[in-house]
Amino acid sequence: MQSSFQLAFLIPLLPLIGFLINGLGRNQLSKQWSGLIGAGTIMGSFLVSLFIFQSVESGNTAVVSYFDFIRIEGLRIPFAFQIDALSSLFLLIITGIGFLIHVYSISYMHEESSSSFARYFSYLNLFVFSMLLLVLGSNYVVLFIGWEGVGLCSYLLIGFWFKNQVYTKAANKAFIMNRIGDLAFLLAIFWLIIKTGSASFQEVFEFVQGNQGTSKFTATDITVVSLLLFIGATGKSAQLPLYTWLPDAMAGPTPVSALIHAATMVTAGIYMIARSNIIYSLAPFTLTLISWVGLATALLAATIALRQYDIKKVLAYSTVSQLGFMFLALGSGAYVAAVFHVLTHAFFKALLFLGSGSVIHAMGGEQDIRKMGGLSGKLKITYVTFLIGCLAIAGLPPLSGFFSKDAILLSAFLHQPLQYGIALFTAFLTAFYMFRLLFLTFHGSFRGTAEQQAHLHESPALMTIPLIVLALLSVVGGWIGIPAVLMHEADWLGSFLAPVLSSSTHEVSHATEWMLMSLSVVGVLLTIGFAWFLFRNYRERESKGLLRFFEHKWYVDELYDRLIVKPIFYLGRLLKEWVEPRFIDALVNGVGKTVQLAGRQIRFLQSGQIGSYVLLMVLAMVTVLLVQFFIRK
Amino acid sequence: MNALLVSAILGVLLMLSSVFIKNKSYIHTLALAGLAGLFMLNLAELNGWLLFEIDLKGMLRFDRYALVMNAIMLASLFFYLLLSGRAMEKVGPHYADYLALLFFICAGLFMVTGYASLLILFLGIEVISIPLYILTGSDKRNLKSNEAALKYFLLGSFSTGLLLLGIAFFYGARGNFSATVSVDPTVVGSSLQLASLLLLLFAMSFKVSVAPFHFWTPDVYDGAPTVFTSFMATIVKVALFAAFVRLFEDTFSLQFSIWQPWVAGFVVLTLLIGNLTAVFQQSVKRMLAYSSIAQAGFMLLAVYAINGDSKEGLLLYAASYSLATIGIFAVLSHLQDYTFDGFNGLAKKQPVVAASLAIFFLSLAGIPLTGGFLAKLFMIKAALAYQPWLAIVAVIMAVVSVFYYFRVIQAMYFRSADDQEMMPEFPKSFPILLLVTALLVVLLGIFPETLLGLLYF
Amino acid sequence: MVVLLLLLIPLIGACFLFLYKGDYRFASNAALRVSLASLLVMGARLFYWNTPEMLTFSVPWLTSLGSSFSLRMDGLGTMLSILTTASYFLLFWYLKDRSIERPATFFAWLLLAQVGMLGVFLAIDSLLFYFFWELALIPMYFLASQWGGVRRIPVTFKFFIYTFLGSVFMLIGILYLQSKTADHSFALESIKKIRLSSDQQSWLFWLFFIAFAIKLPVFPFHTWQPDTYEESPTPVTAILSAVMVKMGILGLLRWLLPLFPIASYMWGDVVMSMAVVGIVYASFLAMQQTDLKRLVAYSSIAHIGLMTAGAFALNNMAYQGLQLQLFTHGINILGMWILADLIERKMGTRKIDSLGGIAQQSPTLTIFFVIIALANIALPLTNAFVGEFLLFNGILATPSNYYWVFAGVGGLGIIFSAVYTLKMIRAIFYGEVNAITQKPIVLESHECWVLSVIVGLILFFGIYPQPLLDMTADFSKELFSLTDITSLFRKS
Amino acid sequence: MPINYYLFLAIALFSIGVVGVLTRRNAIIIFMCIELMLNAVNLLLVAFSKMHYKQAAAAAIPIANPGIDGQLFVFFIMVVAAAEVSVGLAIIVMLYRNIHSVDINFLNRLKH
Repeated sequence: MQSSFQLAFLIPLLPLIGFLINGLGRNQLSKQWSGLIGAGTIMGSFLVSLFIFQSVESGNTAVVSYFDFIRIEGLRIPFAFQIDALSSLFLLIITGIGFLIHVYSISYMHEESSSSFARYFSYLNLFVFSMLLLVLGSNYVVLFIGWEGVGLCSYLLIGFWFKNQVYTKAANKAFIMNRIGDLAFLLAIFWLIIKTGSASFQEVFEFVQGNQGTSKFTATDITVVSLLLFIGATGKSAQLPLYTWLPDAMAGPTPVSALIHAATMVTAGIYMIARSNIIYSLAPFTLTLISWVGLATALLAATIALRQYDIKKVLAYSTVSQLGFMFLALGSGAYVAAVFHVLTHAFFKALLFLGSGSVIHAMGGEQDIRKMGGLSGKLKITYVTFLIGCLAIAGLPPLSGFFSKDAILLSAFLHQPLQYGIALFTAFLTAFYMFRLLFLTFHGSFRGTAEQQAHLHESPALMTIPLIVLALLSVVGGWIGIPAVLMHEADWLGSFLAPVLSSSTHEVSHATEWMLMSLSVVGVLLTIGFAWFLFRNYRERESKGLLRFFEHKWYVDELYDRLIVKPIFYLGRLLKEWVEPRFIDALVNGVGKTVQLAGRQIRFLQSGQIGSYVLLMVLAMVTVLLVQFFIRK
Repeated sequence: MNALLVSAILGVLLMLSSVFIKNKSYIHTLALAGLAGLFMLNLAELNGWLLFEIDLKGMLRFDRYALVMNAIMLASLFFYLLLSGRAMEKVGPHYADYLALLFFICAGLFMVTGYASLLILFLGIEVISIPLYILTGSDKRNLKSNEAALKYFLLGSFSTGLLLLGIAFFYGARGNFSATVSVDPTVVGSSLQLASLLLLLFAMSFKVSVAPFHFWTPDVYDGAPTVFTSFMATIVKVALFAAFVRLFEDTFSLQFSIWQPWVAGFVVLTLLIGNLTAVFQQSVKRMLAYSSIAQAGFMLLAVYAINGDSKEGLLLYAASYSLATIGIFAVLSHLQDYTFDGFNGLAKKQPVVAASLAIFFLSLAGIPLTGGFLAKLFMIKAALAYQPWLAIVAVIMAVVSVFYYFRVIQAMYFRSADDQEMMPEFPKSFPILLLVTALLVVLLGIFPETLLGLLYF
Repeated sequence: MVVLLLLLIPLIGACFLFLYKGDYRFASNAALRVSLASLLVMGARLFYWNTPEMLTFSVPWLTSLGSSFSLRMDGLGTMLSILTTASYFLLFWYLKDRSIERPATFFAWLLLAQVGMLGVFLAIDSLLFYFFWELALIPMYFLASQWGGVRRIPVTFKFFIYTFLGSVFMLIGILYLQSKTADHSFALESIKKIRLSSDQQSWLFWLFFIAFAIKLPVFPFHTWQPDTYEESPTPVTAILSAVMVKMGILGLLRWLLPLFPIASYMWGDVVMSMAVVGIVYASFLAMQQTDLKRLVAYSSIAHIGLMTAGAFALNNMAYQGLQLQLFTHGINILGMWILADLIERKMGTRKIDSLGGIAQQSPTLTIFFVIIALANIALPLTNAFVGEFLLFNGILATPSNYYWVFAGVGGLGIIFSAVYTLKMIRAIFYGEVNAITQKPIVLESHECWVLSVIVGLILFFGIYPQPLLDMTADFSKELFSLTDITSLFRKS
Repeated sequence: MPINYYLFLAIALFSIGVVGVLTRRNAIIIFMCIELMLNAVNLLLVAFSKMHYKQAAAAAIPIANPGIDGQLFVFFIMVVAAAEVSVGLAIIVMLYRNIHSVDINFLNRLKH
């Protein structure tokens, strides 16, 4: 085993240590120290990840096993790490972007009291720890541990400002919706364990490939498992029908939204499905379902994003929409494309969120873009980086977004032209709402209050440097996966991931490919122009008709409330008010009551009259004698 | 045999003693000494040492079982006198005479436990009943006592009539009064046999207050002076049960199939009526009367299933039930208020008394680690050998009994007394004696072998 | 020998405290020492005294009945004994220097209950088992009825009657079995030798199951439980739900399943349906509760439902998970009750609506509460996770035809538990402070220690549960060999 | 004369006694009826004793004075009955002192 792999345990361990120090010493540590520890530990694991990455790139993979987490008769689940292309890639994303966001947070959160400052960083470190566990785990159980861990941290960080019950409500919502998915995920794991007798990726996949279609692992099993896993993914990665928690999750601090709800955690679902690609490539039905769900989510979220006014909400819905794209890719069997988009999306979406954070910071907590405008003058760096981010997400060459999105669109085209059409349309929508956001925020005239205007200022270096770095990444990040049609042998990512991800290689003529690219590029440019025309200088307008429908997020939250939340509540009340006291408990008490009632009645046999006593006795005797002599004879 | 004669003599002595000895405590001590002596003599006989050599002419048969039963009764009687002997003084002026009557009754008890001829059974029952009529009515000014006495007397002699008719038929069918197994199976099936069997069944059921012949019990127990109720409800009852068992074990063993269903029916009826009626009572004394009926239902299981278990069980039952009930009545006789509220807050004022009472009631309810539990266990085990459903009815009724027994425990421990001056005053030694009795009950529940060991060694 | 010590130490302690009425400080310290002693004995058993003759004890007793005073500590017994001794020690430590009226008697009753429960866990003679079963009940009844809340008398009486009713049915079953044994003995070994027809097994099964179901309690026999938990003084509630309910599970594992495997399979679907319905039902009610203690009580019913379902999954995974869960659930729920008691004592109310914002005033308490609550909903890396993981896994692998229904419906519990737990945390700790939650809750050092120990246990066994799993491996294997349906039907 | 006649006569007497107990209200009369029951039994016993004597004589069974025990029993019954009378009358008198009546219908302080 590669020597550098011995260090693998450091990657999650360092953030854990950071968590412990910050968590336990939160009352002693000064802000500098806790910030330093928080960011430093992540830096450390980033460096280790780099080591490991380059040794993976030189072709080494390994499963590093530490101890037996569960060992019973017939089941052994080791606590082991799997180090291969996929996990090492994610390691880099998580630790790298994580580090930048930690740095950013140091300045962003500086108004907090030192103890809650430390609390913030301890949560953040804990999150990174769990996320690393998630991607490092060599079996579904360890993956699930990280899976739930990130859910917990997201819960804690969304509700970070716990005085505000709206935030804590959003936190609960996020955790519970994730739990719904987790249940499906767990059931999938159980199913696999029962069928294959193991939970580790290698053994499971070998077993599945070996016995697929046989009685040991029937087609039904494959469908069930793949479906359950997918449901699990929809919870974590905010797909239909479980996406509504993500926009609410914006209640957390903006860096958190950047790290957890854009760059890393929400992509866990994609990671998990990509991990299980061997199972999925055997489940065509599920794949189709995934592609459609992804597409639907992308479209839905995009339409909603059109009419949002909270800068973070727009980004949140765009995140949902981009995740939809990734699932579309997965569904079309283009796992590499999906992972590619995860990578690029991580760059530019983190960038956008941090940019918005910088804006909010400048506006003194204001998030409504209707109150902004014309900030480009004051916030130069933010503006430029934000613009890059927008271009990247809109998918203009040669920025990163272009390549990944193009790959997805291509795969969709090959898989199902209709999906391609919708996806393309959605891409245009993306460009539209992103530039709407850009124009409303940075162009036109300032619409906020006077003291906000006075307060406007560019954020300090600790915040702008991460922006710049991310902007660079968003520009160049796509060049690791340049399709063959543009440049030969340039698809480094595809070849790097090839051992892990089964790539569907069906050839398409260069002509078509050119056509598709140009189509999307031209479309995007036109959309941007349209947006410019519309929002160059913005005037408040009452939205009506379909737009109104979009503005209210398709009333999905209300729908869920009617269909699920309320019924559960009323059923619970019914049980509490009626079934429990009036039925079950009444039955129990009824027995006791009956006994007492019987006592009350039988008592009257004892009339106190000798005559009646004798009479009863004689009657009894006569009956017995008669029965004995004339019946029982 | 020793005990029988000596107790009669002691009775006469005590009757005379009232002439010479004026100090009641001396008489009490004398009675206690007498009892101790009787106990010793009984044990001596158990070890085969007899005071007089008399040819019993097959009228009496003091086998081990009878002697052990006697020992139990004597022990219970001893504790009875210890605990509530002095309480008798409150009943009336004729203290020595009450004690004398007790000793006469003792003689009767030994006759019914050891009879080998129905003549002795009859005499024994009468020797028990007639003094009991007197004791029941001994509180002359108290109308309840009078009423109880008359009811007891009329109904009692009525049942005596039944008993005698049964014996007469028996004589007609068998030509003798011997209570041993019938050697001649031909006569077994005859109508006379049947009639005598049933009539004796009725009469005995009446004496041990088994439903539907139980009607006298609540009224008499309620009306009689509490001290004597305690005696009637415990020692007398277990003695008569011993007689009952012997009658159906030996005399009518061949008609087993005939009487067993009837006994089963009586068991169920008794358990139901006894327990259910007790649930609703307001006076603890009357509740105990009904509970004694309920317990009789359990003891009747010993008659129902005549086998080793049931006979041992009856011994355990006799001991634990008598001791517990005697203890409870002893406390009760010191209380002014016989309702459940009379016990309120006793635990705070008299922790030892309350603890002992709690043990007694737990034993009656059949909670493990008390004699009562093992006794019930034996009975249920015996019944299970024949009829599972009978056992199930029995245990369900045992649960019902918790309803009323625990009302006292709740009153003592969980409620507080509304007025303190209602609280009873006990003599100095009383709590200790009570505790000893309670410990005996517990010991019976933990090491029953010590008692059952007497049966066979 | 160890087993005898385990029973004797608390017994002596109880008698001593009954007789010697000391003041509070004395009584609590004495009780603490006693519980520490038995905990030490338990520790010694784990590391040194683990020879067979150490772990068994048998003297003739009630020989005329065919019974004997015989105890044996197998894996399951060890697990539960550790739980009992540990819970008692932690509880008494927590109760240090707190004023209760008539403290000596209070602790004496608690210790007596400990004797009863340990006896139940260790007895291998059915009659002895029944003895201890009742012995454990009586002290609880007295504790709850004397130190309890306003409605204590009727509520606890119902609890007593209900449980007693169940146990007498079991007594009939025991007696019947004894009469069927070759050597007319109550010993578990000779009872195991009986060959029972499936009909006999069926009705014996119900005689026993009713007793255990009421004790656990399993839906729909649960109605005594919330009232009792609410009315009892919280320390007693803690013992009731941390240790006493385990008597029911033990009954299932040591008596019911091995003695009547075929009936357990035949009625498995019925029982499992009751259990999983109970999970959902209790969760629904828990969501509706406004009283902290009632909420925890219902959540505990849900957990118990899961364990019961696991017991009837009839496979090794479920057995292992269940026995692990016995310990972890005990520790977690103990923590929950201690926290509930803290909050009630310091804030003067249990109504979660009237609380709120505690997190600002007393972060330490909040951290403890959140960790223990999350352990209660079986978050990974807390001790409950592995147990529930294996339990659900086993339930999905149960030989019934409806395995997926049971797993699915039971799984809803995972979601609902999150719902009501987070609801509770949010209502109690988050939001702005109000008049009641003004003053911060300062934890005294020993309270802090107790909670830290609990949290430590939660995390340690959440990360490394293997020791506990190994402890019960043999027992589970044996149990599985006795209840393995496929082999059973091959035999008969 | 066959034994049955005595048998039926005795049973008739006994039943009359029972019916008397059932129907009458006066304590003393009830007591008399009970005495009637006892005497019916006496008659029966004597008759049986005679019968057994005859049978023994016919079968020439060598028992010392057969059937005598039945007659002895009768004497015992008489003695006991006398004792009962004394006690019973005493009780009735005591009652009469207190409530100036011997009607059992007034005796229902103790009930339920």
